[in-house]
Amino acid sequence: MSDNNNAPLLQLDHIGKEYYGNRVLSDISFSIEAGEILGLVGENGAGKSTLLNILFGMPVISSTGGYEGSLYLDGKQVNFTSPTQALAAGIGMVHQEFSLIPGFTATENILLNREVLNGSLMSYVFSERVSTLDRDAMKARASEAIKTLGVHISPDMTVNEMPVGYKQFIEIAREIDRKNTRLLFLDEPTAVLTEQEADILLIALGKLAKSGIAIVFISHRLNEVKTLCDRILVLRDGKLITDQKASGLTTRQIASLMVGRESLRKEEPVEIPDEPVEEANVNDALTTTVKKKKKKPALKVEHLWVDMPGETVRDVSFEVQKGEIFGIGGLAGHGKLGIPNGIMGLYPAGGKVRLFGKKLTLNRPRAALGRKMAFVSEDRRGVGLLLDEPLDWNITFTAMQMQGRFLIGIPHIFQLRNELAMAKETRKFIESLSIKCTGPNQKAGELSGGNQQKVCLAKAFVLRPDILLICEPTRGIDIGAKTLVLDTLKEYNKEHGTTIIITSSELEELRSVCDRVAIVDEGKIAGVLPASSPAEEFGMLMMGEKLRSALAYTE
Amino acid sequence: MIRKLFDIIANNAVPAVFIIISAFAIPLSGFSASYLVQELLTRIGRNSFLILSLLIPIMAGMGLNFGMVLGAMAGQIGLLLICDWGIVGIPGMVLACLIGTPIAIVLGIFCGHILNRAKGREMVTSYILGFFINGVYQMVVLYLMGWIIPITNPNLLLSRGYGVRNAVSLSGIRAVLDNLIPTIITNPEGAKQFLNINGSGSFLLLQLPFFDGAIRLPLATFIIIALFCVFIIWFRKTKLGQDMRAIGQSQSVADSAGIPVNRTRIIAIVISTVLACYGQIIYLQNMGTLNTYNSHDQAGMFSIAALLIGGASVSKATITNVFVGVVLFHLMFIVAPMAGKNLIGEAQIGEYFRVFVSYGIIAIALVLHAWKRNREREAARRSLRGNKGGNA
Amino acid sequence: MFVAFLKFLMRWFQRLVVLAALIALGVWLFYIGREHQIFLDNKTLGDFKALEQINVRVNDSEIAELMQRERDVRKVVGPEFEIKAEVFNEDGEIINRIAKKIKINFSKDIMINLPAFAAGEENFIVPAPR
Amino acid sequence: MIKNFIKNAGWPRIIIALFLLALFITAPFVGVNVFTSFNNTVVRFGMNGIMVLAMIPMVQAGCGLNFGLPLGIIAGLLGATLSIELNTEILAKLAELGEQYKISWLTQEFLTTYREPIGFASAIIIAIPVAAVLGWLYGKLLNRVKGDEMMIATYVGFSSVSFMCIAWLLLPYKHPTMVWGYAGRGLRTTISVEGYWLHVLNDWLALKFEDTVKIGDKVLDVNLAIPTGMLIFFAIIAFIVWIFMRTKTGTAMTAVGSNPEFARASGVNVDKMRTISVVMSTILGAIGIIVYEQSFGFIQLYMGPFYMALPAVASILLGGASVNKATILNVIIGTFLFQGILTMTPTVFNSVFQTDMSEVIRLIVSNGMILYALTRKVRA
Repeated sequence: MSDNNNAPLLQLDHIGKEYYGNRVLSDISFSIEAGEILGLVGENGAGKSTLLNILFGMPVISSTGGYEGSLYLDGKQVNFTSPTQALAAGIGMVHQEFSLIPGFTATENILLNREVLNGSLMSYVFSERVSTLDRDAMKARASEAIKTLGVHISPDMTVNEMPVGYKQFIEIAREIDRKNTRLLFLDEPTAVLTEQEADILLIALGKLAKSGIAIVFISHRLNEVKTLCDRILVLRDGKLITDQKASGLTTRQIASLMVGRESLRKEEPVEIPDEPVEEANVNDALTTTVKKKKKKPALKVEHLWVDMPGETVRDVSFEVQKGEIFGIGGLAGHGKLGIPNGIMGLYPAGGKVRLFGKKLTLNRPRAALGRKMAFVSEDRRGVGLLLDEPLDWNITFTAMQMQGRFLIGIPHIFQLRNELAMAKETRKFIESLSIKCTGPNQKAGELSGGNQQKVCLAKAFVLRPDILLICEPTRGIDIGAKTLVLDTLKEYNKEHGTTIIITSSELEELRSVCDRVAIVDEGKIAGVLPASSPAEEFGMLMMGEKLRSALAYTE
Repeated sequence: MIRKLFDIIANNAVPAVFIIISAFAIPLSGFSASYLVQELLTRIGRNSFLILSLLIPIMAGMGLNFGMVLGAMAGQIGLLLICDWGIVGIPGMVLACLIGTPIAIVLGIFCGHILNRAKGREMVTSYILGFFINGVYQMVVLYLMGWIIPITNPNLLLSRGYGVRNAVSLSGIRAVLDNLIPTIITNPEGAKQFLNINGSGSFLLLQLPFFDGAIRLPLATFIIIALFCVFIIWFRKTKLGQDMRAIGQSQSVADSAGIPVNRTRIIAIVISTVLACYGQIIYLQNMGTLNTYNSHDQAGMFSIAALLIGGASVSKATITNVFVGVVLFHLMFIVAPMAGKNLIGEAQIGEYFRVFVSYGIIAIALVLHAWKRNREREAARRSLRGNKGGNA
Repeated sequence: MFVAFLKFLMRWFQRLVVLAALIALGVWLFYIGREHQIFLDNKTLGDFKALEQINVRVNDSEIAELMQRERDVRKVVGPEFEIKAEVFNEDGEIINRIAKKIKINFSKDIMINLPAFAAGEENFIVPAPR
Repeated sequence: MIKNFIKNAGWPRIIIALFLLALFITAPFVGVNVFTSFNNTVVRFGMNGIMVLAMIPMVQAGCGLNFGLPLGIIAGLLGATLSIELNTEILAKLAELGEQYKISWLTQEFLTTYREPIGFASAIIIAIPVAAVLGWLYGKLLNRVKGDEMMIATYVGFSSVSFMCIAWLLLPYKHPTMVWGYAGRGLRTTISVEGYWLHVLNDWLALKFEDTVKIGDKVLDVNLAIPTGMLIFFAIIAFIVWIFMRTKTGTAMTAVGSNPEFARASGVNVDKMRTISVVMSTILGAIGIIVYEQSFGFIQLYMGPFYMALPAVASILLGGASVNKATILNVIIGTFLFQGILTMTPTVFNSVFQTDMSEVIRLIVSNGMILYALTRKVRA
């Protein structure tokens, strides 16, 4: 009906999405013209990846009930149910994780499953798959695609011999080579590049856009977004906050739009703590900072590095005071999760960690647990729980193995587990944390996410720790459980004086619970701020901007 | 640099050890060179095809196809039927292949589906699958043949009237392929003698000046094997071969690139099973007798052991590995019992030794593979830290 | 859409052709590769009296010398074979020479009644003994 | 409800159980003596139970099905052959000890009366340390090849059996009942344990009935011998395993199998637990084969232990275990079902079809069961 020539390349009309009753996207509308570069920014969990999944037709979406609203390509409504359809329609995507075959050459990777074939009789009888590859033509095409990007990579180089930056270029070259690609999504393409490489990439993207390809550029490096993009969209909590020309925004403004609650205060009854509490927290934070010189810190970390895949910690130093609730925030993939995992000895780590002044042996979970530290992992199903075992096992196992509790018999010679005591302790926690279950004998795998998280907390509380490290306490659980978990932590801290270190992607959550919050950027601490600092400053830290005021607290 | 050297040694350790063992065992056995060469040529012709059938699943990252015995069984059913019908010579062999092919394809598809359900443990699953299908095969051959499947030749049937005998003579197709182009290799002197005795005409004589004695070369079989090698080289260059290599290295990447992973894996197994079927037919035409209930069992184990001895691993195997393997493995096979007898006075020791070596080598290859894979996984994780790491 | 369907149909048609060709090949192999036992029987059959001696050669096989009431067997491969016979009288003189090509097609083993064969009768093929 | 049951038990298991049930129902109608068959099933249960039990520790610790059981069996065979070889020496040594330390009950008379149980016990006592050492090495190996345990276990089993083939020929055994008569050395392929410890467990407290029962117009001879001793021995070993799985170490082992990452994060040494499980499994395999031999009557050397792992693996799976979870109940049910099929199929099929299809059925049932377990998703 509509005039196709005037229709935008891609138009989103009131797109929304719910996962199991959790609203992650609502009412997103915008459009992209050919040759335009659009910057898409937002915190983790703002809904970026869900949006991409919808546009790219990922099966996750259709298997969880589809999405609301409609998509138009060239003015025609489309609904992709598989990535193949999106690809066929000319939408290309470069993911954050490399999707390259290590033993293949650049050429083979660029033309993966789109190889140039020699025709033959065999292919006529059977299928195209029995035609031989035309290696020369493939190489020519690959070289051309690489040349478009303005870099020099030999098409015969195998991927596992390439530096990381090259791999990113190969990924992009693959999308460019697709002749029908008109719209290209780039998810954090510069995260793994050096500054020089990033500059080359930005120039290449600019050239691509001139040739008529529309680009959606997702990055947390706001400077790049600002220099490259024509327009900037900011997503927050599943809503489109702003859609305006890049030239009219400063990076500081973008940062505050991303994280800032200030502008939203009127419609936000949920998690903003009452002013007085915040006030008190500030005071606490200040007094602890003042007292720092006199008291020995509960935990002192110096030059810590951790090899945690996807969450590499490069060089981190900080101190946590006794009785404090300390938050660690930052974007996903920058190493905030690596810190507690490394301290607990779950991943290879190095550097110095002192616990109440005494050195802690790294790389041995037993050592960390033996020093009365407890850990709640972010990977509940992978590390946190025995899904196939009953609740009482889950809750008491660590205490049994580490502290010899819930056992009867002669220590070190013959000890049986005391199932009665285990069940009793478990019942206590089921009651106090109101875990919804049929009893201590229910399998942990059968509980909902929120209740599983409570089990994980119970497991840590049973150990009666001096220091409690918690990763992503509210990830993947519903709002009611969220509040309960956070309140439990606060209470526990108050009652037992336990030092708590919380690592979370949700900055608001950290600010509402913690005394001080450290922000991690690219494996290093960007700064430590009292929880009461303006959200905007945290945002700037996350985006890799150095703040003078924050540095003061870091030392 | 030293690491690289170490890698080269480590990668070729298995063949090297076997060359050393053979170097000691050959003189001990006291066999003549021409005898050994004759035996080796026969065995290369007999076994290479079977071993070559293992290459394609390895390319597709499915490990050693212990399920190749399925193909061997299909081939044996073809052979049993042509035996009953009395089809002889080359037409008999081709017909056996023709009958075996659909059976092998069906079994291959079944095997492929099962393996797709057991990703990550393809080898142990295909191994058990071999046993399972062996049960079905025995049911067919021992109870259904002569009862539901008509078998009339009394030489094939057990005296009770149904079920196939344990040993079936394949006199109709014995060595028909090997002798299709009768070829003798000898020195000029021997050639003269030979011509005097046999007259000229029916034999192709290859003369090698320094050669001692006269040996028969199964030329036609070698030509078939050469054709097969060309097929594999060609196959590697096709789109299908490329897809398999991609899947072999990373299933998830191949999948996201739109390559039909499961289907391609099934195709790999089907090709392997069908080729194993042909391989078994070639093997048995050379042997001349079919051990109805044992031949296929040994086919799998010996082929895999030979391939590994040739320096292949669970994830990488080349045509060279096949031929190096078949030579080294069978050299040991021929020599070991005699060497054992001459050394300790007990031929049985040599027999057991070669069985031990076959199993041991598979065990070691599997261990090395798993070990290497776990180490690589660790190294990959470490490399993520990049060079910015601050462990200084 | 229609073109795609046609292509699909075409492909299946081709596959059917290939399949049919393979089956035909199988039948042909069965035809040319089958081994038959030819029983040679020098016995009285009806009006045809057993011969004193008859020497028979089937294809290139060894000559079978059959006295009265003797029987021998030769193997041949393929659907057709040539049979040459020399009939002797009591004095050992050749009284008759016959050469004939015989087709057996798909049947397995046959028996040739030599007296009938020598007499030039058509019905010399009798069922093979079990 | 029923749907759930089927889902939990799995089709193959139900089909096999129904098949066995059908066999038991048909048996009387085709003239098979059900009592004898049942008795045989019980005897075979006792013979094989401990070897099936050997699967539990490794499955629970996440090392998968122990296809390497032949390694434990070899330790058992060493124990058995050494106990016969050294029989007189052991008895003499015991008598000497009795005199030296004035142990009143350890008299010549006691030794003569209990010659067979002592032989049996010494076989087990010799086998255990051998099994422990082999198991420890085997465990260390399996820790390096996590993820590929089952295939490697299979070939470790095979190569150790074929290695021992050479060893049986070369080891300096002298005892005339065990070595080849003509050569004077090299062990025989089968060695009778008669006169040493044949049926020591079977006959201990055995319940024997002899009677005739009339069913309809048929008269059946009931000739039962329940091997109580062997069943008690199995029960004791099973109890020990059961108790062990309830100790601190056993609990840790189960956790390692259930989720190694969890166990590690709880301060458990994962590799150590796995090694312990492998050692236990190997020791149980060694004891299992000795119990098997005392009932079977022969020690089978050379290629004898080659395929012994498969029936044990199939049994425990048949009993409802999965690749990473197994209980004592799985062992009992599975062994009973599996051995029931093995005893019933030949007799019933022989009577109905006049042919013995048991070998084929055994192949299909056992391997089908393993295949089924392998193709099921282990963890989400």
